[in-house]
Amino acid sequence: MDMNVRIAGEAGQGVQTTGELLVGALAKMGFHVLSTQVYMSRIRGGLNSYDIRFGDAELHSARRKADILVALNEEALDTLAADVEAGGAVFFDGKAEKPYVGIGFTRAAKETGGSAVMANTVAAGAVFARLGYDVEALVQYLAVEFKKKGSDVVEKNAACARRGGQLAVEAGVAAVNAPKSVGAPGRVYSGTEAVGLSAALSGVKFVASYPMTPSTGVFTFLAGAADKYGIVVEQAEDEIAAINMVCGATYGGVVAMTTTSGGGFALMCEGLSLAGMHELPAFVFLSQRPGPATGLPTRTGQEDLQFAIRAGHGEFVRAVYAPGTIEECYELTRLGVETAHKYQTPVILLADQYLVDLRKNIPPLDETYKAIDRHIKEDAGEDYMRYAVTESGVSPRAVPGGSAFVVLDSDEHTADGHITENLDVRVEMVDKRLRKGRGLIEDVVPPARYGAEGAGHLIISWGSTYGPCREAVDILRTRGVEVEMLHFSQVWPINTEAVKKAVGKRSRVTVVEGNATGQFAGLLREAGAIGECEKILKYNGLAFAGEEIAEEVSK
Amino acid sequence: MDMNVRIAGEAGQGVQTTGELLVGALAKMGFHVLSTQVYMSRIRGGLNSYDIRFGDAELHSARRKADILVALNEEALDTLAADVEAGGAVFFDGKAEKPYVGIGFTRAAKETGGSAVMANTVAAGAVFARLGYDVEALVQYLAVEFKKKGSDVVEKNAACARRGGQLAVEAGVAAVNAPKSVGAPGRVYSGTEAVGLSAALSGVKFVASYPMTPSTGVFTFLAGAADKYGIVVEQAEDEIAAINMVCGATYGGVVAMTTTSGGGFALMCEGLSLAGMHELPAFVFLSQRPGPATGLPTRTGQEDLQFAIRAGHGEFVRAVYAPGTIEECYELTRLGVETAHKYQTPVILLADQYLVDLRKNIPPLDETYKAIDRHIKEDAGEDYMRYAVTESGVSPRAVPGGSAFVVLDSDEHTADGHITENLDVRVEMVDKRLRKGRGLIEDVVPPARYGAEGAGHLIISWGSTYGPCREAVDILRTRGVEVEMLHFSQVWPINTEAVKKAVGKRSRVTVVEGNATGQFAGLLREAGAIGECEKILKYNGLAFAGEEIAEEVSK
Amino acid sequence: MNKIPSDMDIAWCPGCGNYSILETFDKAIEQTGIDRKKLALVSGIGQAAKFPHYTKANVFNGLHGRALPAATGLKIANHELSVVITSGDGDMYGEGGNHFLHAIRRNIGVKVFVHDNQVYGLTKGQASPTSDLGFVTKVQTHGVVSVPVNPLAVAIVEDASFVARSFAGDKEHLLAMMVAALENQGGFTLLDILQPCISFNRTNTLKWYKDRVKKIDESHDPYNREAAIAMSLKWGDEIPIGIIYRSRRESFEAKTSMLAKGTLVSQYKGAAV
Amino acid sequence: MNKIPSDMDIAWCPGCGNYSILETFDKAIEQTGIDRKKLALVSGIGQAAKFPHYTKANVFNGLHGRALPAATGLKIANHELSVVITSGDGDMYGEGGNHFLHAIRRNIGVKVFVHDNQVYGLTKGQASPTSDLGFVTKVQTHGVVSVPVNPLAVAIVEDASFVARSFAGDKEHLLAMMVAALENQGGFTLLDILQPCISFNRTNTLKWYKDRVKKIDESHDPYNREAAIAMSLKWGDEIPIGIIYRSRRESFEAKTSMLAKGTLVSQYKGAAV
Ligand SMILES: Cc1ncc(C[n+]2csc(CCOP(=O)(O)OP(=O)(O)O)c2C)c(N)n1
Ligand SMILES: Cc1ncc(C[n+]2csc(CCOP(=O)(O)OP(=O)(O)O)c2C)c(N)n1
Ligand code: SF4
Ligand code: SF4
Ligand SMILES: [Mg+2]
Ligand SMILES: [Mg+2]
Repeated sequence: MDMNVRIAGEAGQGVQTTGELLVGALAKMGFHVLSTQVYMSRIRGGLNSYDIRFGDAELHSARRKADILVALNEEALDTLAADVEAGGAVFFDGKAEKPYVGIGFTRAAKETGGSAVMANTVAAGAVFARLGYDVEALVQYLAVEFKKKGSDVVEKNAACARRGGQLAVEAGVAAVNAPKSVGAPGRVYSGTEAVGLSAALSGVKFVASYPMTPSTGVFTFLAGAADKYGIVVEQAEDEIAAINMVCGATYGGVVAMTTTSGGGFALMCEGLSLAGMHELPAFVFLSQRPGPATGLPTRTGQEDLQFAIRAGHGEFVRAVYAPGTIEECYELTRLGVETAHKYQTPVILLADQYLVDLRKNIPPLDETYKAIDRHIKEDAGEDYMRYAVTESGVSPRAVPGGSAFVVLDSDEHTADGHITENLDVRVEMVDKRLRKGRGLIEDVVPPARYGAEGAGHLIISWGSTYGPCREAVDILRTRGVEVEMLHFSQVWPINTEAVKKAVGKRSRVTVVEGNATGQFAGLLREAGAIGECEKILKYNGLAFAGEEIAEEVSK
Repeated sequence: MDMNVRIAGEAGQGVQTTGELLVGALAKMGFHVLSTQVYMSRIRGGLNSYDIRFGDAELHSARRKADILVALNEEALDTLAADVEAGGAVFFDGKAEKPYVGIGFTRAAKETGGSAVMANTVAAGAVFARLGYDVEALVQYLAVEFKKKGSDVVEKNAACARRGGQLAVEAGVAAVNAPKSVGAPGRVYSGTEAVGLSAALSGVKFVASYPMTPSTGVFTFLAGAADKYGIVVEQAEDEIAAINMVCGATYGGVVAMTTTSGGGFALMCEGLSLAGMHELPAFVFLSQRPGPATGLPTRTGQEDLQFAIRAGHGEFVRAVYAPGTIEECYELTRLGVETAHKYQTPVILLADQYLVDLRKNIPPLDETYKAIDRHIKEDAGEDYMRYAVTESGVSPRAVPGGSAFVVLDSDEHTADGHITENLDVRVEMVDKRLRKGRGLIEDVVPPARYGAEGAGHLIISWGSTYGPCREAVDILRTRGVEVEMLHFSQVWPINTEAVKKAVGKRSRVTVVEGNATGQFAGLLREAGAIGECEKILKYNGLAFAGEEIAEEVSK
Repeated sequence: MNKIPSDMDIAWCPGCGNYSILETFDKAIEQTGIDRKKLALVSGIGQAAKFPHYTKANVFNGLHGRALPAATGLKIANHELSVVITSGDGDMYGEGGNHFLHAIRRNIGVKVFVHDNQVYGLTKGQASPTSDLGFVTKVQTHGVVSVPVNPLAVAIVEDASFVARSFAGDKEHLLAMMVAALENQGGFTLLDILQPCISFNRTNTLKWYKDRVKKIDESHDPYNREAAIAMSLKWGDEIPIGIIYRSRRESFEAKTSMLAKGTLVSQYKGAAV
Repeated sequence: MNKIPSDMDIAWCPGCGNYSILETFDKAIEQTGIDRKKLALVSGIGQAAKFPHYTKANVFNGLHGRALPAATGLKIANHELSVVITSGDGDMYGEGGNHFLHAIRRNIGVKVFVHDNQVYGLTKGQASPTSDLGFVTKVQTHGVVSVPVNPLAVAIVEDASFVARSFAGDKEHLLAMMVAALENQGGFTLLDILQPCISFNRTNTLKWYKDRVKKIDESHDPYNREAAIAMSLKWGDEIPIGIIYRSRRESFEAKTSMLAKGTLVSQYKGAAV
């Protein structure tokens, strides 16, 4: 069983802090926890919400309704009270009419802890009362969490937590039948942290970015990790500078990356094409939000898939990965950086707001630093040819500063890197560059399957729709509907034969995507990997919930 | 019958001047003329060539070999003499060994006309001798052409032309059996001129561009036409500025455009997305050259098709036209500007170096100025809503300065144009914008057919491969091979049903494209319009010749 | 008419310096008598760039950093419009830096109001091009090492038509500067407005600015370029506010012959060419 | 070793000012003793940007306007390399203007040699950001109306480490300037080189420049910012050449703690973190 707690209020009211507190405490207590965030593009005001879903089995998706709503202001109450499950509880920071439970979190915090910022601790205490969990478990968590801030802070928070529980009881809140702890893994990561950590561990030593939601988190993570891992983090004047700095740094031999979102990525197209021509391992973390243009800056979507795949003028190869889980964020970041270096070509890691803000407890990630193989040839010597024509299309890579002269040209060039207008060489070089596509296809991460093997109905997910689709498969199974699911965590190139085989013969194929035009379905069709198919599309800026997909499928 | 005269030499030696002189004179004399250019990315030196093909029937493509080669320097002689038809003539500016005809064009020009720049007139005279045409026809043409420069220039040129003819005869050049004049239309246009003229006549009043080969010609044409047509032509600081200026100007109510090539277009992606969100009729002339990155700056290719179609983050509708002839350059420029305004969305006109530099005599184009319908609602009034939701998706358009407040936002917005985070409105607006796609599909220019109707083998061309494919169809027919051809002058969106119908059942489908990956074939497949197909691809920077395609098809 | 749409919820933090700029702007429009139907507010993206939604005017809220080229296109299309840009320090001097450099050369007649809070507000507190040396953020964890851009000095050496600085904390001064900027007919008009950001700039606070701003002495001749440059280089204990520079150049619109017979957009109305 | 690859055909017009720059550059490398294996030439696109192909060095010939960010990335990756940019006036001050503005703030230790011919050479003669007022081209048919950018003045107000001007027609002076620029250790180093373009600039010819360039007097103190600005504003009948400005700022590399233990790229060699 699982429950869903929703904290909602204005930006600046501590929605996120309260959410993270509960996630941390519940994870520590051994529940499986998964949290998601929805917020507006503003620093104060508006309406944000934070869902903490937790239970006794692993969770893969958010739920639409909450079992407990903590409304930090009236707007939250008015807007979200309707989305509470029948029999659920609604806590309101202030006076509230029945059936809502009015608890003065802020007031209690001021009275008990001496400061309004502890209102979230009071709220957490109240939630614990509703769940029937011992508030002392929360107090213990707080003690560890606030240890660095000193015993005064710890004690005041403890008092606030206890006071919250007490107030809830006084208000007549009865404990419900809540999940039992199962000793689930205690380490919580967000998508952002998994990407950032993996990048640092893989040997990324230079990051150049221009801030843009929802990619800034990874940028900031790496800035925070810079001293530990020896990373130079530079805020570029614009995205064009960022991608060109990355090109320059990779030329210099360093593993380098940039982080951006749609509008910033649009500005990087020319630089991406340069990396294609120069054969540089530029790594781009592209975190999607709904467009076009500025769109919905803090919401989620999967609208930039086909753009990411075609971005840049002229023809060159690339790989595009799209993680669906925290674990995949971690694994594919490293794999992406590796692939970029193995094939000396740009690689894009495609995430979205939902995924970067997703938090979940999983077995601790390996934090061993191990720089990827940069495939650098030392002592390349005087006769070195940067673009030596090879069977694989990959030429031995040297970097400047050693014994070789390393010459790159954005014009068509001869094997030694110098500009040419010899049109036979042109063809040879195009063929060489595109030949790398063969290896890239061989290396494609095969789609992962889940559910009823060989079922007549196949659901296809990519990137962050993995979790919701997987939950949908489980929900459907409980209803006796057997479907199989195929998840793509690499969306380009497409290994047509592999997909055809995995798809096989089905009576029904449904592609689930966070966009309005069915972009991945289009790609699979172009590749000849699937024929006609159904699509479940969502483009209102929110992520799918598993239930929602199950419903759509059953229609 | 037709002949092919090739002028070749260094940049700066007058290759182009000589070519244009011959094109002009031969067209004036009533031949069908088609000329093409191949040149390097440099101002002086290197090896450029100019082909003048002419005959007694309309021509659609260049030929690979020349009947007459005029080599202005040794490199031209060494490199290109092998590409002369058996029995053809080779003129060389200087002393040359048999079988080459050495004629000192430059020396003769200095002696006869007093200046080396008239060497091209001498060369033209020599070519006329070879063709057995009366050099006085050339002299007459020169008289008209140089009238403005005064009688001295006219006379000196006349003397040079005559001297050229005389020298050729003295060198033992015998006249060959050359085409007879058929009174072909006397007006020569380049692709550049046809686009530029059409833009000016359609009411383009603002052009903002950053120079980039091979798009600069249209920019320069419009600058030259600015006074006549009342156009403000501004050289932007970069391509980002150019597209955003165009957005601003169209907001102001003016028909505006920008001209660019791949790298510059890459920088415009974000602005294109803005035009999609703002619903502005931004018109982009995108003239392709081979990539990636700087690639081959002065050569031709069709590598940016899929990029043009997907460029920009988020989802929005657009139309992409790809003219195949001078006439289509003229017609589709107007249609493109019209479509942009009818649907209030960005439109791209996709050309390439081959097409913009192509010159041909055709019946004179209508030069009547007639601004397109900008679909502007006057007196929209205080209650005006820029993004009123309509059935067609197109909202009534007002411009600032009148009775309405016109509000555009790059964020998601309500009908009045103001920023919103209402997610229901979001969906409504996405649907509204994408609904315009229906009308765009209905309006798609149907593919043109040519050749044997219903033949088992279908050849598909798009954009500038039209001419070569058409000639290939004719060549194959003379060999008894019947094929049909389908030409796409609009490449996006794809009207799947119409294409399916036009394609019908065929035993063989061949798509001909100037790129290495078969991009248009991919698009047709994605749309489900065709299944498996063959591809004839070329990506060495040169255009196809008709013969070449015929050969490939026959393989 | 000059009220914000009633259902428009202002997204700025309570206490943000942008509110006084908004209030003063509405006063300046009243004072100059500019017809709001002929007023076009152009902005990029950022907190300052949301400004146009909160007053009544024609609005082009475009891309981050790209207000200037959009405004340039608009001004060329219809130079009878008053085109005012509301931008942030990141928007105008960071992402938009190249347009800033070249719009001044062009001397296009747009008014550029930069809400300069020395920080990226909307994206939560990274350094901006005007952040002071040593300013610590989550990205600049060891403090800013790049010297701040000096937009006023750059504008002066590029010979902008009008260059001034004001402060959101002194509404009277701000009003005077806005009115002078709006009334300037000479071309590119820059008004850099020091604007406290209470959420992300805890260094350059209202008090910090208050303690430092100093109205430029009447004796300063804004047509004196040397003096203007010297004035623009001052920053720190004393920050001059007022009109720093004026130039007598002609605007782009005035120099463009095509616009002599009327606005470009009006040229569709008459006979065909 | 310092010869151009024998099969490399120089694409410049005979008589182009770029030839003397190339020749002098090779001398400057000799004179400074810079190891060519540790020399990286970074360029964008344009005539000047073809330069790296004509000498012997590591080469990153990137995108039009983007030499600076690429060079910045490279310098950060390996600050032991001498990173020299060869760029054109369009490349550096037009398309690349924003990077110019911000690389100076950053004070990244790259040498920027701008072959300033006041025109777009490679694309056949359009105006560049440094074209003089009134310069007529096929695009600027009525002559340039935007005032030229003053890159030196901008660099000085932004406090660049080293700002100088030289002239392709005075090889001795050019050599001295190149050597001084190459030897400057302080950070961002700008050398603007007046370069006649015989094909597209018939106004600012070799003679035109010769008649106007004037070596800066020894008495000029490049550390005096005011004097430097005044000097940088001179243009017309007299064009000063020489070292105009120097600053004592520390370079980006020097200020970046991560680079204190050696180059970034060398940090893969040692033990894992
Ligand atoms: C191309 C692009 N890059 C980045 C962003 C993200 N972004 C939005 S506003 C902003 C900076 C805002 O700073 P500033 O212009 O100083 O405005 P403020 O919020 O401080 O008023 C950034 C980086 C974007 N919207 N578009
Ligand atoms: C993004 C992009 N835009 C435009 C071009 C075309 N282009 C190449 S060089 C150049 C200008 C060259 O001028 P400058 O930098 O002054 O160099 P010069 O040729 O005069 O030495 C332009 C516009 C390009 N290659 N890429
Ligand atoms: S973040 Fe700063 S600039 Fe933005 S609204 Fe809040 S106080 Fe104002
Ligand atoms: S066009 Fe000008 S700059 Fe370019 S090579 Fe020729 S003379 Fe030199
Ligand atoms: Mg700011
Ligand atoms: Mg130049």
